[in-house]
Amino acid sequence: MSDPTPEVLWDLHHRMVRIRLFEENTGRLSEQAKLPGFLHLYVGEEAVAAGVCANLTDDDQITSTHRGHGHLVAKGGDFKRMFAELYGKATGYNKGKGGSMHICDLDLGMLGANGIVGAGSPIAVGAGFANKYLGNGQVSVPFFGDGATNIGAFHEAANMAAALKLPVVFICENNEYGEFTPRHKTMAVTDVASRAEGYGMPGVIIDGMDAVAVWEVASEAIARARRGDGPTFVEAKTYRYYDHHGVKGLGVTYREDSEVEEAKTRDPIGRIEERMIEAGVASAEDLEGVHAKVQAEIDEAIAFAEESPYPDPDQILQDVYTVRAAG
Amino acid sequence: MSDPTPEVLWDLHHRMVRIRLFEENTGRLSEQAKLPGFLHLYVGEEAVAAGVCANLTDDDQITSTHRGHGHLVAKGGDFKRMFAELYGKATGYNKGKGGSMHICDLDLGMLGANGIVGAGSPIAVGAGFANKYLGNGQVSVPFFGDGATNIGAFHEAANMAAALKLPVVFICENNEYGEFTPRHKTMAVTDVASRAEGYGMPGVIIDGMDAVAVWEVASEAIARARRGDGPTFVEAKTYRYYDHHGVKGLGVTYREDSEVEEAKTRDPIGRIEERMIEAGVASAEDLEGVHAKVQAEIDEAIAFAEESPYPDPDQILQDVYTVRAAG
Amino acid sequence: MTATESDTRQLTYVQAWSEAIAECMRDDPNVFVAGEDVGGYGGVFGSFKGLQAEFGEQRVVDTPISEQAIIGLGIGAAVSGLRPIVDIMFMDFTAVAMDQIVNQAAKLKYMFGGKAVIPLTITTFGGAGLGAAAQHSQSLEAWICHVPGLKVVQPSNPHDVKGLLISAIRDDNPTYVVGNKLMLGATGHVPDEMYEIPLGVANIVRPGDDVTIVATGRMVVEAVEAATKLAEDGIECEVIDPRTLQPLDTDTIVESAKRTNRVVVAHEAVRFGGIGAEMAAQIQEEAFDYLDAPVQRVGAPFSPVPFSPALEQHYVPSRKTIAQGVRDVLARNLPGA
Amino acid sequence: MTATESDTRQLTYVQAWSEAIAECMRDDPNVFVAGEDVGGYGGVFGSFKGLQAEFGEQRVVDTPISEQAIIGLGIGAAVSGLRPIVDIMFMDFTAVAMDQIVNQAAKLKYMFGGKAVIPLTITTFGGAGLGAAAQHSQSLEAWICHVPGLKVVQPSNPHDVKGLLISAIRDDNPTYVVGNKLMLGATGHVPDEMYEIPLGVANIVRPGDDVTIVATGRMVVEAVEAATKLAEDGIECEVIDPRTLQPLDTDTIVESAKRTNRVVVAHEAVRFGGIGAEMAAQIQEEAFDYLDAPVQRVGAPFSPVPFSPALEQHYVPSRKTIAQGVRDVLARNLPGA
Ligand SMILES: Cc1ncc(C[n+]2csc(CCOP(=O)(O)OP(=O)(O)O)c2C)c(N)n1
Ligand SMILES: Cc1ncc(C[n+]2csc(CCOP(=O)(O)OP(=O)(O)O)c2C)c(N)n1
Ligand SMILES: [Mg+2]
Ligand SMILES: [Mg+2]
Repeated sequence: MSDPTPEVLWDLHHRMVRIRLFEENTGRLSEQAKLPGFLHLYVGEEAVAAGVCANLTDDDQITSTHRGHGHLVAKGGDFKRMFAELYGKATGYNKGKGGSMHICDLDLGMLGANGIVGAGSPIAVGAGFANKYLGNGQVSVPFFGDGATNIGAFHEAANMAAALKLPVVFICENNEYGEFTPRHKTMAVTDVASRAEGYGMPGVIIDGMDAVAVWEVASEAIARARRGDGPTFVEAKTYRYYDHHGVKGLGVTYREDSEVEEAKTRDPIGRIEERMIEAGVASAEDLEGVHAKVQAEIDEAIAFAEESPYPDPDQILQDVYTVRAAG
Repeated sequence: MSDPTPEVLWDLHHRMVRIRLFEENTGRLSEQAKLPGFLHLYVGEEAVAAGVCANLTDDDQITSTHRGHGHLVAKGGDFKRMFAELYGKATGYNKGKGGSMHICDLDLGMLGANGIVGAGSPIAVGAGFANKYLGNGQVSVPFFGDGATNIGAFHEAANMAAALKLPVVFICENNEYGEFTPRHKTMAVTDVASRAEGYGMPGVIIDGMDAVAVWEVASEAIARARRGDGPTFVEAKTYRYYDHHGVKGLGVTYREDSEVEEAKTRDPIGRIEERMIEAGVASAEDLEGVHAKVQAEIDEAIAFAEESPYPDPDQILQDVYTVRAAG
Repeated sequence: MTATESDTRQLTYVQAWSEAIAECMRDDPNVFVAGEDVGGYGGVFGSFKGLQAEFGEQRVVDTPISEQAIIGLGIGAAVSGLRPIVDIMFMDFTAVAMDQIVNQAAKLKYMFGGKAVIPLTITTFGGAGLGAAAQHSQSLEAWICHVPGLKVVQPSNPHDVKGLLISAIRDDNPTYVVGNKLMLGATGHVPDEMYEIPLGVANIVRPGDDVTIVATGRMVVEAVEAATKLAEDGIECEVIDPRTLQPLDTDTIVESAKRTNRVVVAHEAVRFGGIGAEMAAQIQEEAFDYLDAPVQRVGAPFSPVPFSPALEQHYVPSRKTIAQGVRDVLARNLPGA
Repeated sequence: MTATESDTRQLTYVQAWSEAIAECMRDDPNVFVAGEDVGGYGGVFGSFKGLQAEFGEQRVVDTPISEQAIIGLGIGAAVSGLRPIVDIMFMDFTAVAMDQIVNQAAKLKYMFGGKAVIPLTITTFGGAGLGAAAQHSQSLEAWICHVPGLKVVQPSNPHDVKGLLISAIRDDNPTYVVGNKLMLGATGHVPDEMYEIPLGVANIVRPGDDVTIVATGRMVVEAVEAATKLAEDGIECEVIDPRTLQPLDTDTIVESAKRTNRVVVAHEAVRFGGIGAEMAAQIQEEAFDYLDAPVQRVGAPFSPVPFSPALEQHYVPSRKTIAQGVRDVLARNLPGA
């Protein structure tokens, strides 16, 4: 595989900065108690969503997890509608009915964050089935955590995709924890990707802190799926900087601060910025400009969300069923 | 591993003949419409249950499947109570409340046939947990089919056993079909045992038509579990002679007769009998004597079952709950 | 087939089932079927017979034993523009797939602010009476009826099988269609053409003025038998088959209750917490001043389904227990007394 | 701790929860806990706090995210002589484990002809009000109540948490104990010693003669608030907390209904098909001639739980909707009119 072009680097960088700043601002708003419900931040894992989604079209479908903001941003999500949703406003992506754990944009093929661990994978497989059935050349991509590979729904989905040879690329975001429990307590394997063989699909391990590495492997796996050669399992070794939910819980002792600090030395944004500067693709000022521009968009989006109205109580009974158009 | 002693051969042979004749007679009674409900016969697969259970004590627990008669017979099940149960009589193992799909003998550690594919494995893992917790040196053995490895409950159980390093030996009876669907349609792997690695446990493939081979591998895996070295996944390649349920459905065309005939040339009972005769362990008459003796036991058991009373209607509301003994 | 043939054509319950699906598949290329043994074997109940031969392996898919992924396959395909029919063989196996049915299929549309359209049909067969024991005989529709976002359909005869199934398949919401195992061979007139029976409209199977019997699924047949028998004693029962339990046609039921003043509700499921409880609660809410007796519920006793026919025959509600229910409501505050 | 301290000792709901478990674990070496994040973290709601520190990793086990295998672990261990407590974090995740709960835990004893003893306790937290949206806010107890073989326990205050949990753990049947997420910090007097509250015995939380309110879980608190408010208008409500929904103490409820002649039942779950339907059905069956108004049901409307607080606050039943229910039943056939 050839080196990524400057366009690709810019693209990956932009997606990651968008995710990072979305999440940092979400964390801040959450600590200000402005956002209801549970928030699971994606900070640290940006390279995975960015590297994968840079290979997808708006028609390709993804399913996501409880930690879903990053996936939607990477897929091109609109900040305004995202923040409005997190605020529970009527202008949000889900009209305020879903919130963080169900945020989605069907027009971008983002079939929703999901509050049930593992539940997104079977749905992505269904989308993959439709793609094959319709022969539209699309692929579907379920994102899920390391912990999710222990639940039955994931297993059934992976086997189904392999048995039916569907165009699906499984992306496991291995951040080595499920909530507050380290992976070694819940899994007796070194690499999650070792599960792939048992489904009869290739399993690939990549550095999930390196957007370019993710991008390369994902582009191969996605091309393979588009060709009709079936599913791939990709394990991206990554890390989450903040707590399972929220930013930093008090007295939460399930991991050492030093572990977090070590991971930060491999920060995916820092890494791609270094690379872009070294390669002469960008200057430090260029990159800072990106951050500033994205932050300005976010400020605007937050203002939009804050000014937006809450949904009307009569919305409670709307959208439960699809009513068939007359005629 | 040294050759099996004559005692072992006799034991394996006896267990298999008991299973075979139990099932042949059950099939006959079923065709005479004497037995209510669904019956899934184990004929052809005897070597698996016999080879495994010959290594177990009455305290070791097994869980079984919809195809459970063979497991209970191999564990030492009593013909009278078994036939009585299949007839739905009050003298049956389950007082007529369970029937074929739930037949059990807790005193023999047989924790029940199970009508839900895959559901036995989590229960066996729970028994294994108890064995480790109590330090009693026992092992637990879930039996399940190839098709069952596609369902979530199996996956969760296997991973749980490995993660908690429990004394459990997983026995997959791979007969290459799930009901009327051949395995290649539902699974993209050549060997089911390839799933073991993804759990972090050894996976062993054996000829499930050879009781001695099963016995040898099972004894190693069971010893390993008893030593505290954790679970093993054993794939026994076997074959069922009759249909998914009942004996032979009319117009059922999912497999060729020639395939069945080929399997029968590797019949596990024929094979061990040849070996016993060749090794001078038994004469043909000796072996026929075993068949005759077992058949006589079965005749007696069937008579017992037929003469036994049906449960009283007031039994319907009994045994729903355990009532705590007063005091 | 000539018009006359069509007017009298008799099909079995299960033939009507596969015919409805076949016609929907001919009608709409986006309709497909997936489930265990639905293809080569035509479904263990025969409800998909002949479909793979006609429509091929792409449209009639034999899946692994993976009920969660089967439902998920349907959801994902539905969101992506197809109109899936996915099968959960025995109703009891619904328990394995509850998360996908309840937390996903039922809720995605709402959680997404209305945008998703999920024209998913889930088929399954419930009911006892076959000596199939506790894990292959249940009637669990009450669970599904309790979940906003789902529709629950339960046909009681071949004619309704076809019309309700076509409506369910064409409906743009997740529907859960429950057949009855004991009725597979029941015959009845089934029109040749495609027709819909609207979801949410009850059927007054038999008119009557003395007592209303609301019965579901196979209990409709038992209720009609009970009514016929009771008519010999001059007791005229009105038998109502709701046909869909979610949405439930409360209006038709209440209207009848107001007229007869006495109601028996009957289903195969365990009485405690069954859909009959909801019906009874609604009837007393809506027709309180008209009732001469409490709404009487006929259902299974509070135990798992026993295996032995000697027990099962007393366990499953029947024309006898329904008739007893009718006599019980009539014994209260005797009419004219 | 001195006697006086013990007499007045205040604990939170969740402290009472972990204390009950700790005491049972001290009492019986066969009691253990397994579930996600129950060990190192003490449970995401804090309901297992301190247990692993006291009892070690063998007895307080962090499991994989595998709800089916978690319940299975409990069943297999229970059949093999232990007394497991297994946790299903959010009640919504029950859907993932329904097969093991319903087809296995509930039925093994019966299917086995009575021989198996399954002293299994399943703990979980339900309820809305936290902006946790449709998959983390449900009240699904009606499903479990419909299944013979299971017991369902729903404590409404710290004192009952301890007594009911100890009873559930000591019970020789599979029990499903539902806490409420919004009540974690609610305080109340909790005796220091071990005590049991028998399963199947309702608590008359507040006596009254005008209207009976049967409320479950957190709705008990809301009902008491509603009753206090209504008392200002001279309306005296009797508030009954069934405490266990399966078995349900119908006698206590019916006795009260016969005295007050008017009943409101209230729960957080969706009204359609909720346990309130069963209660209403039973009350009209048993107290028909005493009722002056239909049994009124207060529950959530027929939609998934919406995320936005602007919607959720109107969605969840409350003291306001309960009080309205009381006024509604009083408006019918006015007493003395
Ligand atoms: C079925 C189910 N069980 C448990 C949970 C609670 N839960 C939410 S996130 C989580 C951990 C998920 O771990 P992983 O899949 O590794 O994703 P990560 O949070 O690390 O991104 C758990 C246990 C859930 N949401 N759904
Ligand atoms: C959860 C569930 N799904 C489907 C079934 C129906 N069913 C019964 S046996 C069977 C096939 C099982 O195949 P396998 O595990 O290979 O066992 P075998 O019958 O070949 O011994 C199926 C699909 C079931 N009992 N439970
Ligand atoms: Mg993780
Ligand atoms: Mg098989």
